Amino acid sequence: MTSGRKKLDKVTDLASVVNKYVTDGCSICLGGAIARESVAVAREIVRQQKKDLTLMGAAMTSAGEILVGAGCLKRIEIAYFWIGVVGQGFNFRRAVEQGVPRRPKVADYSNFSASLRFLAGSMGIGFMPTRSLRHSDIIRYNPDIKTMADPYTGQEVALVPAANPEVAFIHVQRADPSGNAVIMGNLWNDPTLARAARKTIITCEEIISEQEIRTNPNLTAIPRYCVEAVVPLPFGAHPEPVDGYYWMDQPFRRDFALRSQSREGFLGWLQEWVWDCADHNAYLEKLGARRIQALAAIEKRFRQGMAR
Amino acid sequence: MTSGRKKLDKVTDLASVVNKYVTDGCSICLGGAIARESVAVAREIVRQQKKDLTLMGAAMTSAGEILVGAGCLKRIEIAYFWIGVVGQGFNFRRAVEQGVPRRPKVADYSNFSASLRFLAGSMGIGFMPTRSLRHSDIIRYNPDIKTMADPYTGQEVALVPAANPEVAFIHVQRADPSGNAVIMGNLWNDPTLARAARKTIITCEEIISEQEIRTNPNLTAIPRYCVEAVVPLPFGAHPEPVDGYYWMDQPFRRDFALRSQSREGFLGWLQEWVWDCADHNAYLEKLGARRIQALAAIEKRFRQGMAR
Amino acid sequence: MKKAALKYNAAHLMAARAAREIKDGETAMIGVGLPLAAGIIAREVHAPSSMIVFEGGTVGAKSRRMPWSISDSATSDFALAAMELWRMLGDLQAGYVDVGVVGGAQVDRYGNLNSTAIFGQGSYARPKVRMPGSGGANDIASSCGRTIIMMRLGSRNFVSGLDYLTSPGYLSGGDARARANLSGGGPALVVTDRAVFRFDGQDKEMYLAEIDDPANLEAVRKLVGWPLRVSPELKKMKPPSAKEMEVMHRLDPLGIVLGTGAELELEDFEKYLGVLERNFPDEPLSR
Amino acid sequence: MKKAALKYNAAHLMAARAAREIKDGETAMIGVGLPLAAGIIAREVHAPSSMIVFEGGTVGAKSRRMPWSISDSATSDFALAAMELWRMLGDLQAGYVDVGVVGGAQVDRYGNLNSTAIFGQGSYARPKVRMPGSGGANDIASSCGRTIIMMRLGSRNFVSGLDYLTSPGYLSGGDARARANLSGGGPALVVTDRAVFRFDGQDKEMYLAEIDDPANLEAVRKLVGWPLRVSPELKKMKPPSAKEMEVMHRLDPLGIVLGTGAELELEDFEKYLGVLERNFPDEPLSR
Repeated sequence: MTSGRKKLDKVTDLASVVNKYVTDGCSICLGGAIARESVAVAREIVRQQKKDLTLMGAAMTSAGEILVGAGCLKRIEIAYFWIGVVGQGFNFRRAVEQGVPRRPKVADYSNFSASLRFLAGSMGIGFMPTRSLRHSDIIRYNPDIKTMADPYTGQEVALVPAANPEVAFIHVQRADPSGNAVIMGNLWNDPTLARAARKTIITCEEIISEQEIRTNPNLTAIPRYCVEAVVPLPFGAHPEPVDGYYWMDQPFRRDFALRSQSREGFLGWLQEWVWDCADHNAYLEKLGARRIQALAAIEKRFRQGMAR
Repeated sequence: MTSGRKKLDKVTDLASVVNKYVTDGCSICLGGAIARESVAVAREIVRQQKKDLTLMGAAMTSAGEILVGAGCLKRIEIAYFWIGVVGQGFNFRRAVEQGVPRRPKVADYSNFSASLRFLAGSMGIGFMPTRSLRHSDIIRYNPDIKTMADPYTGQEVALVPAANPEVAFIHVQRADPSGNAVIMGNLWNDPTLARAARKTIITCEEIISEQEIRTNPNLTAIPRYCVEAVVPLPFGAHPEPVDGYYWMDQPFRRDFALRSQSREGFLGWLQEWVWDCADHNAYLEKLGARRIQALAAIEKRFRQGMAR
Repeated sequence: MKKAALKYNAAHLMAARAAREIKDGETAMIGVGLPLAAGIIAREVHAPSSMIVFEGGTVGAKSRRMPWSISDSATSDFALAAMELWRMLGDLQAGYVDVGVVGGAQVDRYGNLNSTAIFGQGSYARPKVRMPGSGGANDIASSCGRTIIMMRLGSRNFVSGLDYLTSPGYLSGGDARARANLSGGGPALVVTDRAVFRFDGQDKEMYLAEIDDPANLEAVRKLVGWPLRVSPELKKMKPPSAKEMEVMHRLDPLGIVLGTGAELELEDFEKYLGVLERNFPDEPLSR
Repeated sequence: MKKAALKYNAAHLMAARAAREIKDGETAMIGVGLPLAAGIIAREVHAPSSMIVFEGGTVGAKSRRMPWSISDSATSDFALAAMELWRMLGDLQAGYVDVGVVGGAQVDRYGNLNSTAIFGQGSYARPKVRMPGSGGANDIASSCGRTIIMMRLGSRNFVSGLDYLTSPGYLSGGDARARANLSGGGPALVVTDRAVFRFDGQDKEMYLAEIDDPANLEAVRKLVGWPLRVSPELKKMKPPSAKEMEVMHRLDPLGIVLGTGAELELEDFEKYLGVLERNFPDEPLSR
């Protein structure tokens, strides 16, 4: 934990944080999954050609598919990896089944046990017990899962090791410049991830003032002392949704799923939406203002009457 | 967990829930400490002359002093027991030092490790590891604390057993009739206590509608499926404060502390504020409308500009 | 089918059948797709105070749109609570969730499930087909009060041996699960598009309890990869009621989940928007 | 004291001295009373971007009133965040808290503390004096980046052996703490009303580093229950500055914490209200 945590103004940009904090061979985790999934971050990691990363998490959809398809991942420690509804995780399948473009080592967990790894990591302890996992092949094929007798009851429990990834990217609705972050709706394990990672980067739809944060401290999901940098990144989860901000772009997801059925199709998609877009702004321009505004408008319409 | 959890209207009254759920010899925990401390519940437990209770918690002030002074407690598993600022925990001292009116067995923990017991209990596992406790006499005198080598790092950690008290009383600002509860400001471990207890009773300053709960799901600290009953109990924490609702009554606390310096003084206080008050309403009447309104007004003045 | 109005497909049949297993007042942990349809039908038709919770951590949403995942905005629309994933699954492990729905690509005679990998000639590390993995399925199967297994009855998915056991059912049968320190009760039944299976009270082996048409008995036997026991009181699966069908049509206007085929409209963004707007019901569905 | 305006008591001296140990940008976990006064002075005088967190789970409050406990409403007034106690202390164990303040009724030469019980002729189960217990002190002493010990220098509280070790300092000295798998660094110094002590870099024994008046050296030696080492560069404790005194007067108008004696006004409810209202500052103090 460096002095970055101690600054009051941590605002910077996406290319800089990916360049600075994601090093070849490091471990990362991405906040959200469907809700607030860090898809723009995944595209930037690909754009900067980061290599040999270990991805830790519970579930991942678009962001994971982009990273595994682009060959950035050496290892995946996760419970669920797929696109869902509009199609399968074809890049994940190709990587694991055929080693194309490379075969990452996969360590399977369940959603709960994968989450407990971050809970342990967030508290600076080495492991956490659970009643899940024991009676399955998850434990058989994952040597990092151990068992022990609960010393109080004598009953067997499984243990999972703490996860402390080197970097976490967490996309939120709102944050102040020092990193106090508000998450609306689906939280996933993000308050816990923010604490478990060695460096936590907040990307956000909007920067708000510290004053606004102070009006309701119970809404702050992540306090500034765990945060290294803050990046304004509107529509940073597209085509996934952000509760209260924009709805899923299913046609975009479906196009991704259809094209990624073949390796060539996915490479074409990658050319079009990653390599040919210099940055996130270029990506949004390509999507078009009409499209992103419509996704925001439909979300607002469905959420009318809820706190914002 | 009985069908009480499954009802949609769980609203009842204080005397009924204490009568129904607190049985002689059972284990209880009380939410809050200073903030939202369940002081009215403690008075009612005394009024109904419940005996041989085990009190589990992290910290306790007025509510604990009343219970221990009235002789209701057989065992105390806690990290901190005192009045603070205006005086010592004279009833606690008399009980432990002199056995007056009886000597409860005390199991000491630290705030963190006491909290982890409820976290374990809330998740249905038997224990939780911590780096605290090992290098102290807390572990020496508390046989329920064990140690083990972390199987991943080899380093020694302490283990604390899960706490699953038979009843939890949690005083909150707002709840709907099915038990969805909003806590503002200081949370203590109350969302965790609510899950760890076999039966959880919510007492609240105000009943609000389910509709209002739905406007911001991120503010719900306790979901209805852990709640057995809901009791409207305005000023249920007096003389302790409730964030956003009323401020501490320091003169009342000081009077309590001064009088409880002697056993006779405390018994006089008990007569005046417990035995001579038929119920919580009688207690509030004795306090007087002027006093409770002033405590509410001063709190609102200090919180002007915050969400309510 | 007595009336032409009650035209239904396999998805409708499964969702409606599973829905009837959810009781009033229950808290149900449910994934998206058919299980969610089942949960919503239960709430709207016969179990008004049942409540759906999602692994993503939201409780009792009341949305005007169909969730397409366990964590999209529709799962938090007017929800009663939103918590972290570990907390929700901790609540599951602690026993607060009465019923859950799980599935998989393979099931064995004791209700154990595989949603991780089909090995084929390969192995776990290099499988023929890699699937998404457990997600919350192992946790739900381990800790939920009881589970409903939902899956199509295909030619190779009711198997005598799983390639990979992702989610525990009754393990090796008999009292194996009872001895296993799992807080959940295990699978109550298996709902498929052609039949419903239950588990013997003693040895916990799956048996045929309901069938779409008794004439199909031999066909069903052939699909199952072990000698199938049949209940002496074999029943006919009850088709979806008009009320159940009405709820399904209302909740999935795009037909994405229930396969009524609005796929074309997903191709084009403007058509997608149009469908969302046309199907914006005035009254929110309760979840 | 150069000016009459700078009249201060022992509490003021301790709070101001401890404050100077808190650095800009640091996150400080602080109890109420003198430690809190120290934290607020730091923030207002020399460390504007330091931030106070309370065990109760609130972060960076900005209140117009003085908190009287670690969890009253003043600790959440305009706070930046509010979380559960276990989470806040989990953050502590994970290393997010740079500095903490602890105290006790007894301290030994290695900075180990007792805030649980004075045994006298009795025992842990039947002590002469039972105190509140650890609260968060054991956790802060175990895991905080470094700690500041604050306590009065009395005739019997700097002892050669503790009755009960509540909160670990350097344990038995030397590398005992380094070998103990404690994430926190241990005590940096001990601030009392008459002197400041630090710890030897090698054997970790406490030594006298600052004193209120060098003429009191023998008196201080007599109060300490072991042969006290004295720094060859013994300094004089710096009294509170005008700015520090101004902050203290502003934050504790009732004198409850700093002992300037408004006790009488607490007796009567109307007077209590009056004092609160009179001392309601227009500008909130930053925490």
